[in-house]
Order: sequence, then C-alpha cells, then structure tokens
Amino acid sequence: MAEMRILEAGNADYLKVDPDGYRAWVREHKPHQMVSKLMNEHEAVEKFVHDGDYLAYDCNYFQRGPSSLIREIIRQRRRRLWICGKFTYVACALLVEAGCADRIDIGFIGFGPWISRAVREGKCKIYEYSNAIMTLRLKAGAMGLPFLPVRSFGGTDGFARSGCKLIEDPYTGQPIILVPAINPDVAVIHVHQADEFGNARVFGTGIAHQECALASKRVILSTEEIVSTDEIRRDPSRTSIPHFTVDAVVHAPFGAYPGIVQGYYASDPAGVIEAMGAMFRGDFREYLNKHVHSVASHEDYLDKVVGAKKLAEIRSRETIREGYSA
Amino acid sequence: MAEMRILEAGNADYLKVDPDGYRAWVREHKPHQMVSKLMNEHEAVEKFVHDGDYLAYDCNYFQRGPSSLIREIIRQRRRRLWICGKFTYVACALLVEAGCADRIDIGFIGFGPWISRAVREGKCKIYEYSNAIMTLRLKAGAMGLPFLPVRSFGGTDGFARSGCKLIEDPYTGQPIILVPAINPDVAVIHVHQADEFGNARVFGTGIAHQECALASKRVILSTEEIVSTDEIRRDPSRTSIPHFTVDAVVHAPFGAYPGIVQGYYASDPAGVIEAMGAMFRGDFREYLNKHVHSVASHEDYLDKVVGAKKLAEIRSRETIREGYSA
Amino acid sequence: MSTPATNFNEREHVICQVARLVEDRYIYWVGGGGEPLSTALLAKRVHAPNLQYLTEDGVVGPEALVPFDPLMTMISSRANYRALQWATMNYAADIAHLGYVDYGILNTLQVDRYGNINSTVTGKYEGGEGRRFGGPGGADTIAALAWRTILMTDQQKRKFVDRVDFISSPGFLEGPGARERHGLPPNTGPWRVYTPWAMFGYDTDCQLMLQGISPFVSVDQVLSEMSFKPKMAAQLDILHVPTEEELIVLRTQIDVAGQTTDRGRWIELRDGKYMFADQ
Amino acid sequence: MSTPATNFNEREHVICQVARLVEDRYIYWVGGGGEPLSTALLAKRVHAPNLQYLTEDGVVGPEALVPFDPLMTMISSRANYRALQWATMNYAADIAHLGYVDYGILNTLQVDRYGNINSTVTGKYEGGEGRRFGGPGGADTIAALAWRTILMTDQQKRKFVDRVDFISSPGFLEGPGARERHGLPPNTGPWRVYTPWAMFGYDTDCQLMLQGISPFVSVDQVLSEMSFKPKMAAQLDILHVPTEEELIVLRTQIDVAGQTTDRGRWIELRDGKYMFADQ
Repeated sequence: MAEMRILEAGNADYLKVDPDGYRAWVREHKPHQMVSKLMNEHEAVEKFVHDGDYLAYDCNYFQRGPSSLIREIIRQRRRRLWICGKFTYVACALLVEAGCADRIDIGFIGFGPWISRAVREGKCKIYEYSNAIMTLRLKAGAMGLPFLPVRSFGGTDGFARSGCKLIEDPYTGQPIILVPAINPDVAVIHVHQADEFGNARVFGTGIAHQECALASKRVILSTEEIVSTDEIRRDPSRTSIPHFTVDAVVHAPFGAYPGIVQGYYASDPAGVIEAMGAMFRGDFREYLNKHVHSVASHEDYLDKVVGAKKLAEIRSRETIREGYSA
Repeated sequence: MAEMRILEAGNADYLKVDPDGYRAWVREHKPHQMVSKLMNEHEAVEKFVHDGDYLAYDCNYFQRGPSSLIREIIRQRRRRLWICGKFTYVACALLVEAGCADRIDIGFIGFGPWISRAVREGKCKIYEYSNAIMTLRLKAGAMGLPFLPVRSFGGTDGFARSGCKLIEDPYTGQPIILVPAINPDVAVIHVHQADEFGNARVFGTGIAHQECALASKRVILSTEEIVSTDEIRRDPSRTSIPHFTVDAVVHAPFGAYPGIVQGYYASDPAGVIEAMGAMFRGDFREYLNKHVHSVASHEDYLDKVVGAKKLAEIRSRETIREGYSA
Repeated sequence: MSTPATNFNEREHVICQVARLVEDRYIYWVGGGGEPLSTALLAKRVHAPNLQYLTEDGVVGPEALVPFDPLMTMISSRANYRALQWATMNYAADIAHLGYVDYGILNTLQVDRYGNINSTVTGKYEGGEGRRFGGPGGADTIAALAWRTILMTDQQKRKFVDRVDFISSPGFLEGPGARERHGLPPNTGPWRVYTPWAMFGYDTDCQLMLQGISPFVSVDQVLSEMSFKPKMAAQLDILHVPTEEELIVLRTQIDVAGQTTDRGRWIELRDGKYMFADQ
Repeated sequence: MSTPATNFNEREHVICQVARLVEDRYIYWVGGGGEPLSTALLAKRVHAPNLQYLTEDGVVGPEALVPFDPLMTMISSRANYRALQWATMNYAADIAHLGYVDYGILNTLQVDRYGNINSTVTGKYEGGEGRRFGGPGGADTIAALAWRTILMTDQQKRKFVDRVDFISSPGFLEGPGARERHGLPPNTGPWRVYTPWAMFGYDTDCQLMLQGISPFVSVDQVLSEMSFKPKMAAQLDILHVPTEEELIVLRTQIDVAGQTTDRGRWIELRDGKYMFADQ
C-alpha cells in the first residue's frame, strides 16, 4: 500500500469530527416528517440551546442575523458555549461578556478591550481560522464528510493553532490543506420567510445559512414572515433551507434589529453604534441591561425598547425591494 | 511526520488532475471582462470544441440538454472526444456511433447493441463511475481542488476501474474514498435565459450545470432566450452561471428538442422514441442522416425536419409555468 | 376500500408490494423512473399523501402530476411539480450523505447473495465479451448512503446469482463489515428484495433470505428461478395481492400507457385460488 | 477633467492611489469595507464603469448605491444593488480558488518584509499578553488565492515590522517557494503596499521594495516610519496627488460622512509644493 505524508498539523483542540455520529443523530432526532415547529423564542432556546453547546449563528448581529435569538440565549443565561465566530462584529463580545461563551473559533470578530481581557483572564479560549475556512468547515459538515481540502490558510500562524492539516495530495503530489468538518450542536439562523415546518427562504447574499442548517444537530430559525407551504411550493428554487433540517421556527419580525434585513428594513445606525460603542469601551453591562435583561421577550423589546416609530422608520428607509421576493 | 495509508486505488486512466494548470488557464483565457459572446452554433463549436477534447454536456439529449450543440458537434465531425457520460440516454450512443467519441466516463448511459459492439471492437474505452461520482468530480473541478472525499463508490467493481482512491481519513482513522477532480476541456450547457455576456439562468432542477461551467476550460451556452443584463441584475439570485466562465452564447430556441425544457416546452414523445429506437436497434445511420446531416444548422433543422406545427404543439403541451421565471 | 384484486399482472403486483412499505414519516430516494418511482407515486395517492421523496435531479418532495411523457420522470415540470425544493444532483447526494434518506428504492439487472447490484455488464467484463448495460447511474449513491435499500427485480435464474458479474452498486459486498472497510457509512445497506413472486430480507450474516412468497407461486417455483439457494426464514409470509383501489390508481393515473407495467404474466383468481392466467 | 487637487488628506490620497490601479478588465475581491471597498467604489465612478468586484458575502459585480449606513457594506441591499449574481461566502472562495480573482485589495494592521499580514494580535500571542484584534476575516482567502494582492496601511514604524507578530494571512511567508510548500497556488502573492506616504513592490527575493513616494514626504521620512530598511527601487516614482474629480466623488458620494476618510493629516499646495498643512 502506498503512503501519503501528513506534512504539518495544527495543534489546537477542535470539535470532534464524527460524520457517523451525525448521521445517526439525523436518523434518530431530525424531523423527517413534515411537522409544525412554530414556537416562541423562549421555548425554542430553552429546548434546543444547551450549556456547553457548539453554537453557530449565520450572518451577524448587524446583518440579517438572529439578533433576537442571541438576546434570548443571553436572557436564558446559557453557559460554556463554543462559538463559530465568523463574519462577526459584536455577537461574540456580547456572548462572552454576558458569560455565555468561553471558546471561539475565529473567523473575524469585533475586538476591543474585552477580548484581550477575556483571553488574559482565561475566560475565553480562542482557536484561529478565517471566515472562509470556517464556512468551509461548515460545508464539510453539511456534506456529511469528515474534511474538505482547501488551497488557503497554509503557512499562517493560525494554521498552527487550528485543527487543520497539511498533507501530500495523492493526485498531484503537492502539499494541500485539509480542514476538519464541523457539525455544530445548534445553529440559529434568521431568514426572510419560512413555513411552519421550516422550509425557508433567504433572499440576497448570505454567509453560510444553508451550510449551517444542513450541518447542525439542532436548528432554530427565526423568520420575518411565516408563509404557507403552498407559497413555498410555488417557487421551489427559492427554498434555501429544507424543513427536515429544522427543529424550531420562531416568528420574529425585526428579528435582526439593530441590523438590516435586506429588502425588508434598514439597519438602525444609532442601535449599531450603541453596540459598537459598548464593545470598544469594553463594557456591555449597560447595553445588556437595556437591550436584553430589561425585557422578557423580543415582542416586549420591540414594544418597550425600540418602539413603533423606530420600526416604521427603518422599514421605510429600506427602499429596495428588487430581488428580495419570490 | 505522520503518515496516512492509501488502502486501495483504482487502476484506470483519468483526465490529468491539474488545478494549477486550470488556474493558469482561467487567468490567461477566460474572459474576465464583460464582452459579448453571441455567435451561432457553427462558429461556437468550430472555435471551442476540438478533436481529442474531454467534453461535458449537462443534462441530456431529452432533458434540457444541449441537443442542438450535440448535433452540431456531430455535423462538424469532431473526433476522439472523451465524454462525461452522466445521466444520459442517447447522447453517448450518438457521439460514439457518429465516430466523434472514443472514451466515456460512466455515469449512466443508454445502452443497447451499439455499446457492447463498440467496446468489443475497441472503438470505445469505458471508465466506470456513477452519476453522482461524476458530478462530484465536476464539483471538485469547480472548486479548484484536486479531489473531494465521498462516502459512496467504495467496494464496487467500478472503483477498481476508476481513478478513485480509498485512503485512511486523518481525522477519523476510517477508510474514505477520494474522487479526482475533472476540469473538462469543453462544456456544452443549455439554459433558459442568458445575456450576451453569458450570465445565465437555469430554472428548476438540474444535474450539474453550475459545476460544469465553473470546472470547464471552454464553455458554450445555448439558450432559449437572450435577455438583457439589466434583467439579469433585476434578480441576481437567479444567476446560475456567471459570464466570466462562458466563451460562447448561442441563441437556440428549442435547442433541447426532442427533449423538454421545463416551463418552456414539452418533449416530443415521437422524437424521443425515434432516437431510443435507433439506439436499441443499434443503428443510428438513418437517425443521423435525418436529424443531423440533412440540414446545415439548428434553424434549418427546426424549419425543415421538425416543423412549426410540432414546435407549436410541444410549446402548448407545456402548461406549467410556475417556478420557471424570474 | 381495500378489495383484493382478482386480475392483475406481475409488475402491478410487485409495485403494490413495495408501495405498501412507503410511509409519510420517512424520506425516500427513489430510482428516477420505472417501478421504483411508480411505488412512490402510488403510495402518495393511496395511503401516504405527505410522502417525501428525492430523485437524482435534486427534487425534494414534489407533488408530481401524472402521467408523464416517455422518460420524462426527472428535470421535468410534471414530475417535479410543486416540490418543496429544487436543486441538483450533488445536493441530493449531500442529503443522502447526511443520513436523511431512510429508504432507497431501486431496481436491478442482477442481485447476488450479499445483495450486490449489477447494472453494468452480464458475462465477462473484460474485452467487452459480456453484454454491456448502462452503469450504476444514481443507484451507487443510494445503495451506499440510504439507511435501508429496497431492490426490485424479476424472479429469474439469471437475475439471482451467487456473485454478480459486476458490482455496480454496493450490497453487503463480501459480507459483514465489508461496507465499512470500503469507506461506506455503518448500519446501512440492503434491506429487502422484491420480485413478483417473492420477498427477501437478509440474515445476520448479510445473506439473502427468502421471507415471503406470492399466493400464485410455490417455494419450489421461486427457488427454481434462483442460481443459488437463499437462506430461508423460519416462517414464510404469503404476500397480499394488489387491491382494486391500488390497481385503479396505477392503471388510470400513474401508468396509463402501460410503459412500466405492461410486461410480465397475468394472474387471476380462479376457484378461490390465485394462479397464472396462462396456466 | 483631471485637475490636481490642492487640498486633501492622507486617507483620501491613498484611496485615490489604489483606485487608479483598478481596471474594467480584471476581477477584484475587495475587503468588505473601509479603504479597500472605497477604492473600488471610486474607480467604478471615475474611470472603470464596468468594474466587477466580489466581497465576502458572495456578491458578484454589484452596482452599489452609495453612501452606506455604518458597517452596511455587505449583506446589504445598497451595497449589493443590481449585482450580476448573489451567492454566499463559499461561492466567493470557489471563484478565488479557480483563479478568477486577478487582484485582492486589503488593509492590514501590520505588514512585514515578506508582505505577511497581521490582523490578529500585536505583541506576544500566548497568554493574551498582546493586544488582540479581530482575526483574518476574509483576508486569508484573498491573500492566498488572488493572483496579486494590494495592501493598504499607514506609514508607521509599528505597522512596518521585520516579522509580523502573527501571520494572519499569507504574504510570501519565509520567502521564495514558501507559499507553494504550504499548499498555496503558485504565482500568487503580495504585489503592492500603499500607504499615504509611499508605494512598495517586491523584489525577486520576495522582499518589500520602496518604489514610490508622495510629493509631500521625503524618502528619509518614509524610512523613519519603518522598523526595517526595505529594498530600494533603482528609481523612485513620485506619486500623483488626487484629482479634484476624484475628491468630489469620494467626498460627495462615497464617504459623505467621512467614516473612512476622516482620519490622517491634511496636505495642501503651498508655493507650488505639496506639504502637510500642519507643517
């Protein structure tokens, strides 16, 4: 038998690669049949986000992200989460500062005093990747594979602190990087439209919503609109996420606030700057009190903290509809 | 340095795996800039399909396939083509019987006396894969990678007659199959709509049109409709194939005849049965004379062989439009 | 209504057998045409209205409009009508890799003692001496990745062989543990083989086992149409004949032109016994 | 019209420098915000109307509506307006793997003699002693896979270091051949570094080489803001200042609120010489 050399390997911990275990999970726990999954965010997070989970959110707190679900996770005081920290401004900072997360695979995350402090104090362990390496790891998980090859990341200092390997390609004989698959314990994803079963549509560009849904053991969708399954069937090419991957569907209008949902509403610059300011100051206490703990639910939050006037304004500031409907 | 074992390897020839060579080709020869590529099928095939090429078509002669381009390739008497024979009824039979092709990677192809004869007489060499292994090989090529892992195909007699390898997964320690990438010399793909630059829309399900376009050195699109680039930009999520992958755009209404273009026209059962009949009889001479050599062009073919009445009939028999427009 | 039919043919019989296994609560990948697709189309109309199946072209859960034009069973607006999702072949393969496909339904040219599937060549492979067929198509992916695979074929000596002439798609290969050694996911593989005459499962050694026969044949007749002696179940089921309701749907909606079912011998109820009409 | 401006700031100057390199006939992957995105937005409005660029969210060739709300440079209806294609991050990475990305445009926290990029930590990595930043984001993919990478940064000693504290994204790593040894595609890598004061290329040993300076600084000033001595080109270009037209577009359309450009010192034309206004 011929051999291939493993030329280098990162030395960091990474989520265990177990495609067989994931297949068994899918067989046992995923809802293969069409069953309604409508529930509120409290129930969804209570049921499907557990202490110690590996958590992936798609997009981020400012851009079509599951912001209301992130606030609910903090409200329910989840602990020891390991975060997929790709393409992120404040979500990781919020989750770490709120005491919910203690490990992050990076990607890119909004920085500031909080992170150096968290690392120095050992409150948070960081594993080094890049955005597209993380989405590729999710893609490997979404393909039911243990790894995928890639032609970036080699030679970086991140590589040495990752779970990646540099091997000899058995076809070309040249060195090539392998990235380990991720199958997150739970994914939270915000979409434009979903039916009660979880067949969902995302309009416009995205980061890795389909990969997150296919790769994750438990999937919570928050959605701007609930549509009928007939509407889904009217344009099957628009289905980004199929129902059988989904465990919970939460109807969350303005669920991405203070972020944008392209085609539906604009971001709230004041809300964005308020969160970024807290991050750069390195103190989220005030932000968390006002935006998370002062209210019991997203509905409550929109009503008491954000207010109808603001919602009307960001809705009207989004003037572009083209391409954001089926 | 640790080692990984190659447990088994197929012993067949396969198209050379050369992602660096493909990158260099893309840099040198692909039209990065938006330039018009409108031309007729004669010019497109003359310029971009060469003797000895590895040829991939998407879908097939009966189902949204580039049937008019396949007829043109035969008309221009290309020789020694190596065919990506996935998901195929008669296209391989036509190309081999017409003397155009002498190697096939299979997939699935419509069989009959012709193939046993061609193999026995050494007119055609066959390499054994399966449909999804072939689309995965194209996907590897479309990702710019030398290989992809897969969890099927192992243990088959096809594996031993393929370019695949069974290796020890460095993450799980378990055996896993690798498939070699394909970057075809040329791909012919039929689409619903394209602009003059090659930004194209395919509606409904497909086999691997995007993979074929991204993976192939030269790409000829035939399209039912030419649309404006403004129309493409109106709904960017519908763009299946980006212009920079495309070398030629051929306006070919009814280009899939006798096949279906879902949402646009039905198949012609008589035309389908005529081709299948020739294949099962093992004699395409009559078919080729009537459907290929008796005419000079696709336009000529529709006019003289198919006829306006038939075209009106298959158009009217396709009553479903839902989901087949932007 | 489920009145046993009194007149039907072998093909109709085997399609109804398999269709009865098909349930709303599972996800199926069915071979994109012929008997396998017919079983899903029939089940959806008779007892599994919410049935979800995939075909190779990446359609998920269509509500197909039947009948279809000849061969227009995929990449077709009627076959894929009002699906939950439209995608492509690699997507279907991803879904199967992930373990979402509970059952695969396939037909085969040849099957052996370990459930291996041949759709490539009968006779000798090398030198093109044997008779060449179309290749595995999508069956390799389904047989490798579906949790359970249901095969459909005819009860003929040349189709039930000790070792297939060519393994196009994997059964249990050489027996217990072989699939895993060749990189296939664990706890997957052949589950049933249905012919118009009989139903087979597999024993713990991964070997084909006769479990049921049709009321119009004897065990000896079945064994006489096999090139090897299968394991025998302790008790043999007698397979139920099609119901009138199933046949009406099959004949008037799904296979109006008889493209799939218009082959094989006819069976009739004569003096309280089912027997071949030509017998 | 291309009247040299008489009054502009450092940030405006460097954006205009890089924007002038951007052409219709190439495909760009630009860092999704700040100076890199501004160069593409400016070029498209001034001299490259058909410019095509990607950002990390998988947008291809948008006709962005400027200005943007704070941070709304991706996954945003204005930034992605009327694109040729909307996809996702892995698709953008595929396009880059295939060799379609002629140029990547990035900014960096720190760059070293081999063009390596640090956006992770300044100071010691271990134990969190250093100051931690956000990580490579999309820059690793761009720097690895684009044929040529253009870096933008400030002319400061702490930014031009002999060896970056952490290689977040690859330059030439340890020098000739190193990228290939680490699995990156051949003939790719760093091409230019632009600061408000200077323009650098690389010599055949893959080492940073000073090629041009701005008219308002001297070579000594530039070298005094580097922690190592770069290679020197035989002849140094004097970089052109922004044109009035470029500045009007930049100030009135692209960066109306000064989110990107409202930093750095001002330069003015005084007695026929460009000099710092505070000088």
